[in-house]
Amino acid sequence: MPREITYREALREGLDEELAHDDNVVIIGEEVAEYNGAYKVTEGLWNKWGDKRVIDAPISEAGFIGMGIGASMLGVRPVMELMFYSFAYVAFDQMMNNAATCRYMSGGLINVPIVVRGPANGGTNVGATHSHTPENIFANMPGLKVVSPSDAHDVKGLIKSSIRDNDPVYFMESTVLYGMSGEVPSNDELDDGELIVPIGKAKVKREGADISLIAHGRAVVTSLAAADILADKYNINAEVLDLRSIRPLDEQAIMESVRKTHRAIYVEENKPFCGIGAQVSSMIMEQAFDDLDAPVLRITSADAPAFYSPAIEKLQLPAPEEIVERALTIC
Amino acid sequence: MPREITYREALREGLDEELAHDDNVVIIGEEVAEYNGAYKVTEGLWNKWGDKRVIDAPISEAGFIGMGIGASMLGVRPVMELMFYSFAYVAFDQMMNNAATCRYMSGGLINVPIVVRGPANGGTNVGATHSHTPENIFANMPGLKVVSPSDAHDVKGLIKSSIRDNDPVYFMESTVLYGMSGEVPSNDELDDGELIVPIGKAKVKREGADISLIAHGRAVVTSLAAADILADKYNINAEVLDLRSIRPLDEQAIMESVRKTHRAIYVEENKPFCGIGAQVSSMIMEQAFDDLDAPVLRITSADAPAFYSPAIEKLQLPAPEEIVERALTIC
Amino acid sequence: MASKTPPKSTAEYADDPINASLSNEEKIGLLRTMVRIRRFEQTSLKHYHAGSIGGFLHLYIGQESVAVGSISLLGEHDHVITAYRDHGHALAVGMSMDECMAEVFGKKTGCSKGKGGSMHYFAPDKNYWGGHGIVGGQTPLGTGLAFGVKYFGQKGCCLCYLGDGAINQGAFHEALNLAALWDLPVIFIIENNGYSMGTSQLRSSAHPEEGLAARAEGYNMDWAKIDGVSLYEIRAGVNKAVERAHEHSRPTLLEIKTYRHKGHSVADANAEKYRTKEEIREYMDEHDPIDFWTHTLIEEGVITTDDFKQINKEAGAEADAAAKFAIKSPYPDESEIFDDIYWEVDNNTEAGRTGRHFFHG
Amino acid sequence: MASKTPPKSTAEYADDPINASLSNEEKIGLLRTMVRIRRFEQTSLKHYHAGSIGGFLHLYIGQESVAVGSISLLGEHDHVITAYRDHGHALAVGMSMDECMAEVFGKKTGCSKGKGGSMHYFAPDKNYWGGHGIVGGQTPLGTGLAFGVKYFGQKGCCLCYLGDGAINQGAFHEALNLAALWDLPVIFIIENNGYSMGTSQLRSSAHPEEGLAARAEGYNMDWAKIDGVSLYEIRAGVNKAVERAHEHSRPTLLEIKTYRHKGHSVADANAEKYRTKEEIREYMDEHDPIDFWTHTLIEEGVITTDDFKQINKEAGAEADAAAKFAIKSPYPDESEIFDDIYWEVDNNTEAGRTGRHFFHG
Ligand SMILES: Cc1ncc(C[n+]2csc(CCOP(=O)(O)OP(=O)(O)O)c2C)c(N)n1
Ligand SMILES: Cc1ncc(C[n+]2csc(CCOP(=O)(O)OP(=O)(O)O)c2C)c(N)n1
Ligand SMILES: [Mg+2]
Ligand SMILES: [Mg+2]
Repeated sequence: MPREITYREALREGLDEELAHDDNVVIIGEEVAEYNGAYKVTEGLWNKWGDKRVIDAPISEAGFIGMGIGASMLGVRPVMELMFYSFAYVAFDQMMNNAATCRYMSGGLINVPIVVRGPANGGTNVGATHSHTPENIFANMPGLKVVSPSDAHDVKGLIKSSIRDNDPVYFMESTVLYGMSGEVPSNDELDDGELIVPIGKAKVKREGADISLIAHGRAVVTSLAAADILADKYNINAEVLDLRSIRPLDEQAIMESVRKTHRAIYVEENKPFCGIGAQVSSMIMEQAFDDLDAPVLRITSADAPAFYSPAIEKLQLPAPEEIVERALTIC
Repeated sequence: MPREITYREALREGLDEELAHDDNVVIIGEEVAEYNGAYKVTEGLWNKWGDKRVIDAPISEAGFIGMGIGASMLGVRPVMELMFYSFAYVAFDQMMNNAATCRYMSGGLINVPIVVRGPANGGTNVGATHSHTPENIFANMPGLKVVSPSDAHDVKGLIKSSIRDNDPVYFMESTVLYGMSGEVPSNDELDDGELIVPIGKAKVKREGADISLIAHGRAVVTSLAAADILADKYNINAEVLDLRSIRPLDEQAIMESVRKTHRAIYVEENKPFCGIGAQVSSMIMEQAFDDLDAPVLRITSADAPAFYSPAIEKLQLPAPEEIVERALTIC
Repeated sequence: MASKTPPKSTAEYADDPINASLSNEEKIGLLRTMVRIRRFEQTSLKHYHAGSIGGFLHLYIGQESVAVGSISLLGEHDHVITAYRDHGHALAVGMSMDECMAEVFGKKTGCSKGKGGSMHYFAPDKNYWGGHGIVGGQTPLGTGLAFGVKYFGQKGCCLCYLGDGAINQGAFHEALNLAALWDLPVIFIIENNGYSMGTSQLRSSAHPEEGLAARAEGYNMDWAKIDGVSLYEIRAGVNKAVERAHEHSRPTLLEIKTYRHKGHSVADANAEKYRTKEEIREYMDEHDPIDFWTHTLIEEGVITTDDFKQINKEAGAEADAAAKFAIKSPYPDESEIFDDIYWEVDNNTEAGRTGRHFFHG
Repeated sequence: MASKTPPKSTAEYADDPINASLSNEEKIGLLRTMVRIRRFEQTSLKHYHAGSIGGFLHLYIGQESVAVGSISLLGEHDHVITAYRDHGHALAVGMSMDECMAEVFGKKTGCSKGKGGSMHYFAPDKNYWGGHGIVGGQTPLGTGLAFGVKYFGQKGCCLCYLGDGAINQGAFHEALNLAALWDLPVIFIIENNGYSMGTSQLRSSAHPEEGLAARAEGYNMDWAKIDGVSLYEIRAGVNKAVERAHEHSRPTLLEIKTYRHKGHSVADANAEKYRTKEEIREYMDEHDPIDFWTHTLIEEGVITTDDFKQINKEAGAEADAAAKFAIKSPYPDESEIFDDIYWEVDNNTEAGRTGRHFFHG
């Protein structure tokens, strides 16, 4: 019987396994140790691994992430938790300059094997400053990798690859997904004895021939729900492609899907202006122009700061119905 | 005879006129006062306006820009200089959260009439950390305006509108343009007695019917040079559209041009992933799909951090020849 | 040289002119405001547990004296800004329970039209500039409010509150230097409740024995440490700083020792893990600022126990009425999503009509 | 309580064991390194003026004693990181003039293959971690290097240099707290040359009378103020901090008073406007660290005037040869633009081959 665990548990398993796998892996962040994590991702890890490997930090994101970058240059492998990814904005210079450019500026003498992870999502009534989704912003910078897993299986496999990756990986989760369960094989079921998902490979979550719904993060879940409606009500067979990793990007998977379906919608919880959908849709146009039977559409969060009121905030995010409605305009 | 002055002088004139126009306008930044500005934009202003109106700041961008945001809520109209726009990254939280979201989170009780200006460009051999072009990053955030003038006329007219605007305006210049001269009417030649360029209006810098080169900032100059080559050597008549303002965006002007030419290239010095060109090209596809005879192409900086070596860095930026070459593939 | 205010006895604080001049009505008014804050929060907590409120809810219970004591000193050109634990300051500046309660319920009638929530109360008409969620992020803003006051030539200041955990944000340090360098009339008040979430203050900040405010020495800034249990002590201490700001346009860094009875936020399930039950009990029983002030006023003969009960009852009724108001208020309309983003758009100016401002769908 | 090292006389510093144990060769070696730095920079300046070098060029002339004195104390597990005024530290850790000169010329043979330029020299094999252009941005990195040293259980430390203007960046403050809180063996060295660009230190920083390093008190961190003219004083002062780091894993904040003879960068046309000619002259004539050390060694009978001339001549010849090397070196190839961005791509690993990494054209 396949094992089902939550996204949170899967992530924790991945962290725990990497703490075991490499003595240089250290988890640092606010409340990650004694408090067991603001969102309980690191629960039990401090108890198990102790003060050296799991460290509570003061509220100094620029300081401790910069510190992690420096330590990573020497061979420590820090996995930094941002309680909310929104707080990256106070550490932005460290994350955009020191993590991304030192390798280049040193002509390749340095590398920065750091992971900065945490939830990057809106939809939880915490207001505009706590609901940023900076995938597009960090992916803009060459030297950085941006990963955004949508289910329990991938979050485990990808956190492990990210920690082993020798470049900086910004790993964006979702508090809304933390509680969702999914199939995650236990290690003894696996040939390699562990679950690794490579960075840079998308996954077809549902096969279809009529339209491609391409998405990342929680928008994948929303897209799957939309695909169900499209199939049930409209007999439209949507393919759902989960990018999983934003940079590097699985361009091939995108083009294969679009060449099959001739129609695509990019769905994301990012804000629209220069979002991931803009990048992907412009790539599709350039590379598959003649395969397209309709313009690539984009569905994003409303182009407004996050509304506190739960009644309204949920309307700001992509919903299955909206996807269905837009899909019908091009199918 | 039309008056020709440099971009730098035009900008300074605009600042000087606004200091005269409104007692609440204050210029704050590193070396803007006694030193006359690192790039001499503010030369003479401290002498003329004194300590209260033109203020040298310590190297504390988060502190002084945040301070400016707070002061602007009370009615001061701060015009902050970033010596390089790259340094916005140490003030990023202030600029993305406090400037952009306080109005929303207060239900409209607050507004933040601040201007943050400075050069946002590469191409001057100062390395990766000093060559960021964050137009796309700031324009991603609703609540912010992003302006990027390409000539002396517009830099004057736009800085004046920006200072009078009651929302935060991030005004991105180019050190490479500072020394370029252009026609700027003197006030007595003007009906209104002053030069105002509205934010949100693009300008056709060259009319053409065969292809639209759409650009902002210094890439406009590059595009104009490319248009000359296209006309002289290939008898292709390119239209060059200068967006001038990124957000708000003159969508109408873009679509008008594309509906006329049926072909477009977006040219920018931004990095490619989720750059302005991605946004504009995806908009063109959505709104003018059937008018397009070819995919919208994008020309950007190389997708790498800025190379120090002058010999190589210039190859990282869009050049007229590259534009011509790509244009020929779709004309 | 930076100066430090030496501590005094409670009686001495009571004799401080700023306290000695208080009328009985004013003293009762201070009590009433503290009690109203507490009842407001207890009521919001009840509705949070009942599921009518989402997001974060950071309660101020136990810290009421800090906002009430310090804000009671302010006049026309004095301003207030704080972090996300902002209900107390909001009621202390005179915001109504109705608008505050409706806001946590996410209603259209909320002070921020349901857009800000618990962490983001604002009332610029009452010189109250929020309510800010990014730790330390409000400290440059407070410095800017002080800059504005000075720029306009007003005799005023800004009280800028932050937590003990917030002192380790870089922006705060930059703000301290700017305030001291430029003689800005800002008073930074560290509300030291001993913890930033689950992290005790000792585990987050290296600091001199004299305490957190002593970091001001590094900026040649005046500072003082204040015990937050007594309104007299708070008023006497903060008033010195206000006078310094008004008369000399100089900043001050204050540390006010206080305690939060509840968890970091209502979602903090660990509130009794990182702190012992005994510690919490002791603060509730021995150092509660409302009890302390009530007893002071009873001892002074200003009120009786019955008066207190009456005040408490009225505050409870007011909070219940506010909850009713919130419950029956409508949610915002979907159409409001794109309001309050750009001033120019909202005011339908030419600038607001030029170019495309929004890019959704 | 944070401790402050009290100042001593020059003779006392010479007698400090760390100085008393210096051999004549070592003393001459220190002189040679300082002179080599100066000649290197004078030569680069000449070529900048001739138009062969672009971008920024921040000269260290006048400050050589700081890097040379402090770095002379380091061993196997000690690390160095600094800001953009980084040529002196680079030569002091043992980088060659050739690779450094080629780098400012933007050549393929430069230490950073022409990618970093003057502000970004690196030599991890010599424990030298750059060369960083964002003011204050290197201070968390230095803290991280110290974290690494401690994590790996090594007896080592990190010298992390910054300017007097850099102390007002928030990241530095955060780094100070982390270092003190977590007992990290990092030594922050403020090279106080009196100015950040055209802003005198008084106009940028509020601080206690005791000076900039006294800000350390706020973090319960040890500190000292050192006169940077004398290598003896620098070595004695920094060595105390190194010992503290090695033995107790405790950080220190040092302020070393120094002076830059030239402008902020070569592009600084105002260098003689915000500072008087007299001031500059006085520092060049009376407080030049190379003169000072030369005289010390002559007085000690370690060298003669002729020895100095010889050292100077050799350094000049080395710098000229380095310039020739740089000039005849090739520029990088265009194909190198996409190298050195991702380790995984450069090493052609499976991760480096999976997915599209670059999005240009
Ligand atoms: C920059 C940033 N980092 C982290 C957080 C998450 N966070 C919110 S409150 C808090 C604790 C703050 O403690 P303190 O400053 O002592 O204030 P208190 O909650 O005790 O009033 C943390 C870590 C945040 N909001 N902003
Ligand atoms: C964050 C940031 N702001 C501004 C600058 C521009 N800048 C470069 S050096 C400098 C002055 C720094 O002075 P100081 O720290 O005293 O160092 P010094 O140049 O004297 O060695 C400034 C303002 C920068 N590089 N980074
Ligand atoms: Mg606290
Ligand atoms: Mg300096």
